[in-house]
Amino acid sequence: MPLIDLANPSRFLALTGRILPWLAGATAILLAIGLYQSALAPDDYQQGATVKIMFIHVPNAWLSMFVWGVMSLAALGTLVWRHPLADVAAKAAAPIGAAFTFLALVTGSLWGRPMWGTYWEWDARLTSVLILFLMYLSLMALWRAVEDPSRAARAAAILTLVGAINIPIIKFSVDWWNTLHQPASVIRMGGPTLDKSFLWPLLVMAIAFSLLFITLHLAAMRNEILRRRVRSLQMMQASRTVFSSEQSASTKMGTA
Amino acid sequence: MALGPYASFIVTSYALVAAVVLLLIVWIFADYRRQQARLSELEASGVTRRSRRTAADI
Amino acid sequence: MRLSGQQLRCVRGGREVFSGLDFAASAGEALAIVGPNGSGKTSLLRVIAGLLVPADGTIALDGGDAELSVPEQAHYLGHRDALKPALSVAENLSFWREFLGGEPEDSAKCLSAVALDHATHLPAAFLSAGQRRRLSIARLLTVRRPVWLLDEPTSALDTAGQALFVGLMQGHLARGGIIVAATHLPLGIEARELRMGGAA
Amino acid sequence: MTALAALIRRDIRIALRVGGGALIGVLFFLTVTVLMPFAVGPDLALLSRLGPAILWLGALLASLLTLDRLFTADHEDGSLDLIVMSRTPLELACAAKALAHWLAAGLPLIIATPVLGLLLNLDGTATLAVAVTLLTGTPALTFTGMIGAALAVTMHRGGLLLAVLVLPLSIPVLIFGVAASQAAIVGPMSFGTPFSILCALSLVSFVIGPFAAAASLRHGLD
Repeated sequence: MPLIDLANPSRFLALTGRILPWLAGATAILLAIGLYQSALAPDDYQQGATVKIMFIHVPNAWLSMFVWGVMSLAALGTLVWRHPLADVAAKAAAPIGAAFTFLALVTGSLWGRPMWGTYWEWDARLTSVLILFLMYLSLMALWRAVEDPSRAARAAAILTLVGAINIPIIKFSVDWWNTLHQPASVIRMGGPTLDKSFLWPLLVMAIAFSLLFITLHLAAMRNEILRRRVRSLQMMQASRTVFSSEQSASTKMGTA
Repeated sequence: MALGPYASFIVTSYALVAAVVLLLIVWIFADYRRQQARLSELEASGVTRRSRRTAADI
Repeated sequence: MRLSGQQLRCVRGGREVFSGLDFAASAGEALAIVGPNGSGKTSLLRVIAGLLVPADGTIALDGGDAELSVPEQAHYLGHRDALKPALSVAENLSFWREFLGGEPEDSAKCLSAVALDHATHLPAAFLSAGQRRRLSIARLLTVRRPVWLLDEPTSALDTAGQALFVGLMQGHLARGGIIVAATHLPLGIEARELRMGGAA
Repeated sequence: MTALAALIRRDIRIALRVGGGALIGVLFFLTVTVLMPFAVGPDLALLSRLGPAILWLGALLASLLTLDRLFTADHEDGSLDLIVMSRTPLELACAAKALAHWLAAGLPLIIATPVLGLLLNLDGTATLAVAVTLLTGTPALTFTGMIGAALAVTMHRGGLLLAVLVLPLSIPVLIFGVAASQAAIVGPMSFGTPFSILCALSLVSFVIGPFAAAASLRHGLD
């Protein structure tokens, strides 16, 4: 399927209508497999059964960054090619990304509670995710604050790209700030030495959640396209011949 | 599958993820229905889209 | 019913805009305030509306509701439309109907009187300047007030809109209302002229 | 009464719709609170000691900075003229607008407090104390801030000037709000004394705020 076909919103709508059920099905199957495997996974010798939280925490944390990446690509599409479908993609991704980031935070905090004894520790990773969450929220606020979608899209695109550049800097600064204040006494979560028995379920869950995001994103994009159609139709309706009511009562709409 | 002393945390986190994901799905689905309803309402009132539209004016 | 002002003097920003101004309008009568820019047309309207305090002089509405002040018995249609773009056409109108209080009229009837009934549920943000003007004119109809204070009412309206507005003004006068309008365009209804500037 | 209810409904509706700013206040509150540990360090003991003060400062700034547009938006589109002219006393209309603003922008801050309390390592009692003092204190902030918002209409300028005007006026509320929450957490004072003064400040602001705002609006229009 050439890209130019996808770029046409009507084609896009038709295509999403066809592939969404398949995507949803694949997501459900993979999620089921992933959940089954995570249930079977052994306990960690150090963290016990709480390691099970990892199987949903890590995919969410991965998505929190992946979605920002998707939005950055869409932002490039908005700024460079001025493509409206890119605007739609960026706008639809923001709330979904925020939801996954929120889940990463909450599962991280629930995982940390048995480790640290408090729900929240200003741990470098969690803190970075918290800042990312705030950035998602501010991006959503920006989308809401500007009435005209294409103007909002350009503003949001610039903020998204600035954020993309800034996220590594923020991450670095937070790491530095954190080590300055507390030497590595905190147990690092999800360290690099993962046993194979953990790796497989984790991988399946990560793919399942990525598919879940793609499904939700496509559906949300479809909504956004429809919303814009409604908007343009409403504008046409507003500017329609003003004296319809006087010319003929039959063309009047039943809203009155 | 024994979840050990911290079972409540594990169950809570899984339940929370399920709840938020379900909420997202419900929200997106309801939004879809709402936009469809509005579109058909507008079309019923006689406003139609200009015949062939390009990508530039979604 | 008779709206009158006596020996009005208005000072804005240290500058005397007008002084010794008298005017009167009886029920069923329209008063057109004419004059060059800066002659104080808008200031006079705002003085009558109670939005500016006159330096001297009095304004009275004889035969009106004794319990209420002149501004409380008047509709003011200023330069700005007093519409919220986030609210729909119907919400904007029904807010003013509930907030202004008084004898309410049917919203749908008011909207069809200004030919906006096709747009009832659309956000006001989608309206053009002329349509926004019509919507704020619908506000004059949505609750009954004897005095209409109009500041350049026809400025954003097209020919059809002006014709429609003339009809509404005539209806208001026929019911014994009073219209005071500041304008540099012909109002389209029979009106006594009050010339500002030069005389001041 | 219907007039005031209509005004409150309208303002809340606008605040919650696209382009409205009700939730930006909460986001600001969240951001300011999250910034604090970066300045003072992630020491949980220290954070929980400073917690009530941080939350109060954040809520104070969030509720005052969102007041900026309380009257200027209505002034710019001409609604304010009609509100001044109407049969509803301007004092009551001002009070209704402030109430609507508090419901749309102040109440969400209090709802967000427990989450932020978690981040600052406050325990249940401490979070509850801060939430209760904010619940009684933020209306006072809104109603005194309203005076500044009305003055901003007169001066055709808002933003920082508004903050400079209003922040000194809110010092008493801050003092007794933080004092009451600290009293509930560590003592030695009883919670009742500063809390009743906080309530009194709120009640006084309900009276002074609308009158002062209405007076400055009446004189400021032209």
